[in-house]
Amino acid sequence: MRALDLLWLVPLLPLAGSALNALLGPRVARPLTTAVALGAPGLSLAISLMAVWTYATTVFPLPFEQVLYAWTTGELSIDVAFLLDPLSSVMVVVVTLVGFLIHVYSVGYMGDDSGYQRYFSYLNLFMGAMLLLVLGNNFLVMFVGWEGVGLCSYLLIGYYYEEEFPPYAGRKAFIVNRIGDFAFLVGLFALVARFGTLDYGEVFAAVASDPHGVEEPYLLGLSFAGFVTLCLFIGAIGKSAQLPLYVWLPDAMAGPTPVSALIHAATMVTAGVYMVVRTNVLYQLAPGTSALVATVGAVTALFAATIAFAQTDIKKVLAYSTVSQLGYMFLGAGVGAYSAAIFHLGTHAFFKALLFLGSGSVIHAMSGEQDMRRMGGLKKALPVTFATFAIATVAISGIPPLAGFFSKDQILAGAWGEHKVLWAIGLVTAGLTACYMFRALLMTFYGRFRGTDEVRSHLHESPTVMTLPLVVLAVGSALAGLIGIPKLGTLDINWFGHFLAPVVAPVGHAGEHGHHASLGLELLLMGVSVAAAVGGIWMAWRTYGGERGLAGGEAWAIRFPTAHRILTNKYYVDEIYDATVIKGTWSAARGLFRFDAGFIDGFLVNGSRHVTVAVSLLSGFFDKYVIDGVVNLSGWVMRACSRLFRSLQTGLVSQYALVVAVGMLVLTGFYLVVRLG
Amino acid sequence: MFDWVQQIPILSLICYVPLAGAVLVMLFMRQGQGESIRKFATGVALVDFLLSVPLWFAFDRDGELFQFRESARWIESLGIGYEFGIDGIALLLVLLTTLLGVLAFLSSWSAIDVREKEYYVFMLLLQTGMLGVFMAMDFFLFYVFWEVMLVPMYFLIGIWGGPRKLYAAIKFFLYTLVGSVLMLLGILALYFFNGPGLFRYVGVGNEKTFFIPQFHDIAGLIPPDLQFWIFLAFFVGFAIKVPMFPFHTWLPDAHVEAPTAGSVILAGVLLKMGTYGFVRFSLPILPNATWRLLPWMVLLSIVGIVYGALVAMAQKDMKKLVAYSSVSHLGFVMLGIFALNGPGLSGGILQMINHGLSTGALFLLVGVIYERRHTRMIAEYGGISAQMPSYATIFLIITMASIGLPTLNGFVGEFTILVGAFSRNWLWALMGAIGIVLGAAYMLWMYQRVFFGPITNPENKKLKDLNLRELAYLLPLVLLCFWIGLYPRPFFRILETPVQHILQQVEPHRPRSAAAAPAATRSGAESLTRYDSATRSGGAR
Amino acid sequence: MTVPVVWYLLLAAVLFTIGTFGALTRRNGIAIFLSIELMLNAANLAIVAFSRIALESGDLKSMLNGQILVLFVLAVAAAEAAVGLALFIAVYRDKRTIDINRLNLMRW
Amino acid sequence: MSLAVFAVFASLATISALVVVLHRNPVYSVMSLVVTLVSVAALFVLLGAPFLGALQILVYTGAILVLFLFVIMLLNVGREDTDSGGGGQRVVALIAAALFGGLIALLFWARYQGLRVPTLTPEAVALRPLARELLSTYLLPFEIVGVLLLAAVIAATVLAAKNPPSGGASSS
Repeated sequence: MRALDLLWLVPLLPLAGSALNALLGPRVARPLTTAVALGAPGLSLAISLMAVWTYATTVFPLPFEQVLYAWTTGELSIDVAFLLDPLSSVMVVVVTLVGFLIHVYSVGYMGDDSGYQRYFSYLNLFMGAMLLLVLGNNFLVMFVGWEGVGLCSYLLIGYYYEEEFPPYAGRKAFIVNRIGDFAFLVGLFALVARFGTLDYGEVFAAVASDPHGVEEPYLLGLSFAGFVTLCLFIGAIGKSAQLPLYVWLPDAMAGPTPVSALIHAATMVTAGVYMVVRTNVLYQLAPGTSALVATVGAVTALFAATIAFAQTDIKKVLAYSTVSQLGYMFLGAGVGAYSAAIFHLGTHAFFKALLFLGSGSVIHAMSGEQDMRRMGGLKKALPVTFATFAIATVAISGIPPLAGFFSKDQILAGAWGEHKVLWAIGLVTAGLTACYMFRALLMTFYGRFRGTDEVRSHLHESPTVMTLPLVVLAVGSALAGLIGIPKLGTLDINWFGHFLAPVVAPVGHAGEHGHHASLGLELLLMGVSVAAAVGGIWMAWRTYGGERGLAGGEAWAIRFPTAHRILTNKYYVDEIYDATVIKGTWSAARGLFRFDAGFIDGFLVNGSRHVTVAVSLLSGFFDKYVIDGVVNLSGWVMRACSRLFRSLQTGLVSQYALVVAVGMLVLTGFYLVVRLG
Repeated sequence: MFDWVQQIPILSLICYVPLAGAVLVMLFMRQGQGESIRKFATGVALVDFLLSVPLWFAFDRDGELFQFRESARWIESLGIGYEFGIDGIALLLVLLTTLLGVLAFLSSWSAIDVREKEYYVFMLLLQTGMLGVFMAMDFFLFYVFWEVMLVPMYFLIGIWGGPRKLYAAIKFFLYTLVGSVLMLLGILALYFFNGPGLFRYVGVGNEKTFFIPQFHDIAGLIPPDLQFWIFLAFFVGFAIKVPMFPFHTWLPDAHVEAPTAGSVILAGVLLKMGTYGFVRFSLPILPNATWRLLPWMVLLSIVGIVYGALVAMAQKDMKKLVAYSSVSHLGFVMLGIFALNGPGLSGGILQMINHGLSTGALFLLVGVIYERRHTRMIAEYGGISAQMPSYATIFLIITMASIGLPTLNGFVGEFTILVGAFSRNWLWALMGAIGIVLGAAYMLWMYQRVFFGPITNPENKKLKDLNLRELAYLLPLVLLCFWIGLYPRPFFRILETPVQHILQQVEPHRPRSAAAAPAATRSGAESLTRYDSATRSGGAR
Repeated sequence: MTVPVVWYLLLAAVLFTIGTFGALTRRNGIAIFLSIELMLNAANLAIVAFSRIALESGDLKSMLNGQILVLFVLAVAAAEAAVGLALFIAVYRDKRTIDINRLNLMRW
Repeated sequence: MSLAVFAVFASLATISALVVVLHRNPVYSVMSLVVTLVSVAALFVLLGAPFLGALQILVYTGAILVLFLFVIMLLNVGREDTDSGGGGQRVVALIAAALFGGLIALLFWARYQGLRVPTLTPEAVALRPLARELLSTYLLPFEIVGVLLLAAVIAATVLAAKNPPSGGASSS
């Protein structure tokens, strides 16, 4: 039996593990829970590695499809099926590997929590959903995973449900995501309406066979490709926390830290990037949307990077950094550097997960404290954490030869080819990233300890079960970049790019875009970006390095008070949403309810009563009958009828009887007239 | 294995077992024997459900439209016959009715403590009435069951309801009565048109009959303006039952005041009679008027979706919130039905079942804490997740089913409905999909306020988690939600023949101008029609 | 000198009219019942008269049919009286009145 | 001779019927209804249905009206205070009833005026054919009426019992 044939087990095992843990409940012993919780993703990691190995070592690999069963029947025929191609191979390895490590880490991190089993049940569920997302062979399975990870995100952000804020943050995440999903769905409808299928292979084949067909005007002045990609991209904006739907991600840090690492840094939030790259056939034919993707990505990258400067919560810094890096990936996808975007996705998964887990280790040691202003000098107390965190920081800053450098550089190279402004924004962001990341590193690990003595006495390095994943991830952060060294002149060892090439092959006339910079320019761009990073690090050192502590930062705040206030308040975006969208929806809801109770029910239905009362007051004489008799809709009819009829509904049996008698009379009279007359 | 089902009058059996049970309870049980009455009545419902299960297996998916036919002479002078038979649509609804019946009975064990005997008698009568509506193939018989069902429901609300029960009961009764009287007029108009004719319309001249397939056959002969008026008469009757905006205001009152089981049946089955009426009568018999009034129907559906969701958001009472969410969900059903294509219709019909399952479950769930705390105000709760973990889990699953999370049933319905709607007119799908976002907002907001956060009310510290009986009536619904969500194919399969039948009735009367989606540009419209033709031929697959 | 049959019929009509009037105007439930009995009796009278006519135009059997019908009406009237009066007793126990104008729970 | 008998009983029936519906005191109403029913019974005899006449007296006056009397005494309901529905109701009722009666009378008159029937032969009045018919052709309805009476007895007992064994439907 080939490992590929076990592909369906990859998403299914974590789902089963989740169900098993949920059913076993908190009654069973912890080790059993742990065994299930680690066993399921562990097995699925093993299977996926074997499957991907089998796949990647095949000489001419064709995408491997595995149909589980038919989901629907008849006109809308959709299968539940999985697909292993280069793109999903990359994703599945990243997800299972990082996911498994974070599961291991969680065993230590969540060891004392009373909801241990619930936590792992959710986390396994997330793994399953995420794997469905990346392994599905059609848009529907992707959407199932897409919503599934949203649900897990909701559950895990709100994990500490006994507090006020986490459930709120969870709901916010879910609903903001739903806005994106709404557009995603509309995109799917458009695809079904045109092609009658959601299967990637069939859809892309249909598009590729008739590239001009999808470029003709379709709806809202957009071409078909433009419309669909726009819809899908709005979905990606929601899931991947881009402007303007990024607001949920910083709040999502209310969840446990490993969750932030897994879901809100390494995997789920990158689903949007995956989706854009997956549908690159359509994006290539929709230059407008692609430009939008690049612009949104670039602006988000810069925007979030600036906010990260003013954050003092270590997790918030990382959260905004994630938003910013996701913007980077979209920038790459938007300029057509699809494999670079996926490459950055992979490397980012390593170093950002590492950063989050490191911060979790710090928070663990600091007895739950997350404010960097109360940290400092933790280097000695937490040597392993410090070392790994530092590697990740260097990696994200884009210092060669660590992972971040290669992936970021490929994106920047792509941006250079597309538009110089995008490249400039990317470059500035790269500098800012290095700066604020080193700010965090310095504030946390260097200088003097600024917390209470109480906390100081408890400082300790985390247990092995937590540091081990840190080390593995650090190795990954350091070396992962080497599989995708960009093509330099004739030296072409970009194994990653070649692997992905079949998926991101140019379609139709879009193929002409291929721009390959000369070796000199390539080296120059690399140099500039490294320089920007070094500059950023130098700025951070100047401000926070050595024994300066917080003073450096405060000095900046005093020099630019307005900028500081705006950044601290994150450009007031949350406030603006509150005042417009949320307030608006709310007043609509309340208003409509009032309309419902007041107008439809009150005025139209019960109002008939009031109308009749008013009329009866006018006519005076019929007061008694009207008030007694006519309350609701019947009153309406009655008012139109004669005086006799109005008094029908008095509840007086004898009057009813009278009506019967009169009716009898009329019938008899009618009969007489007919028979005798 | 299930051949024996074809040999016996299974439908009559299913329909009248509850009636027989009611008579037995009435004759042989005394008021004081609450325990044995409720066990017996639940047993009757269970037997009924078990009897109906073989239908699912014995039904021939590729066979006749109507199966398990039973035919007997009744009032021959008026052309009224005793005609029973079910197609795929009715089959699903019959199964839903018998299943929800058992669960509703189970849930009543502890909820009802006064006048138990009458309660169970009425509940059993209600079962018979509802089953009859879905099985009847004779218009007159249909109308009889339609009215029969009203009476027990009226009493269930009026006697075992909440504080404003009388108001709610009378409102419910009058509303539905107005609707059914108009519906009767519509039926009679069809009856006379099939016979000698009425007013200035010269009839077809057939023998007098109330046999429903007969009317399907003459659909093309009915003059358009007559169709228009009959459609309006039917519309009022069915729209009140659905309920469509703006005929919905009886629903929140009835739901809030009704006892739990009453709400379950009301939401789960009674509302479906309206939508069932549309797919069984309005569409196939009056195709011309259907096309003519299509934009208005869709407009009302979409308004219902958005309006119901927004109003639900403003509710403080859990039951009222669920009631308004029903308005929104039924709007989806109507949108799907009036998309008038394969995915829309089958999605709409499936969504009827889905709504029955998930909203039924929601009412059962609200009933569970109502029994413990005697309040349904959201503000009274908060943080009860810690006290009632299994309850919170099941509630979460049902909430997710209701807001259309994939792998659960609600998604399947909404997705196919919107696919259908998009093929007809992309703007419809866009507007309808707004309901999905709003649905998540109000349901999750309620969930958060009830289950999350610190426990503020000390009363909630004493709450007990679900007991075995409660699990027993909730778990089947959860499992079904998953089944439909994960593997809806059998359901779509069984709906294929009836949906094709409706489309065959409707399609030939489609006006040329409505063929293209109005707002789509040329190529878009072309592609949509292209898919439409694929749709029609796709039925043969 | 035999009585013309139509006179019986006319008398039946008169009695029925009186009964109807009573049923419509009385408030006492029992009095209404009495009026209804009166109406039933008027109807009986008419039926017997018709059966007499039937004898002349048909056979003995037609006449007997009419009489048997009256017999059944008598039985039904008895049953009705029993149940109706029992209802009034039950209602009276609850409301302390059988004035039908005060029994207006069904009033809208 | 029969004309005279008819005249006497017809007027008696009419007058007592008027008393039945007009008298405020229900006891008087019942008593005059007795008179009406006896008069009608006499008319039955005159019409050649002596068995029905006898039955009328036995069942109606003997059983049903006594039941009425019992109930009236039991409930001790007195005179009515006012007329129901005011004068308007009364007038409309009178007009309706009179019109109705008049219409029926008109119908009868138009159809059967002048129809005279000869004196009855003994075999037409005989009881045996009636009994045979009742217990052969009408056996099933006859039995059903019996069951109906039984049901009425049970229903009456249940309804009127102080603490109904099968629930308080009647005593909410």
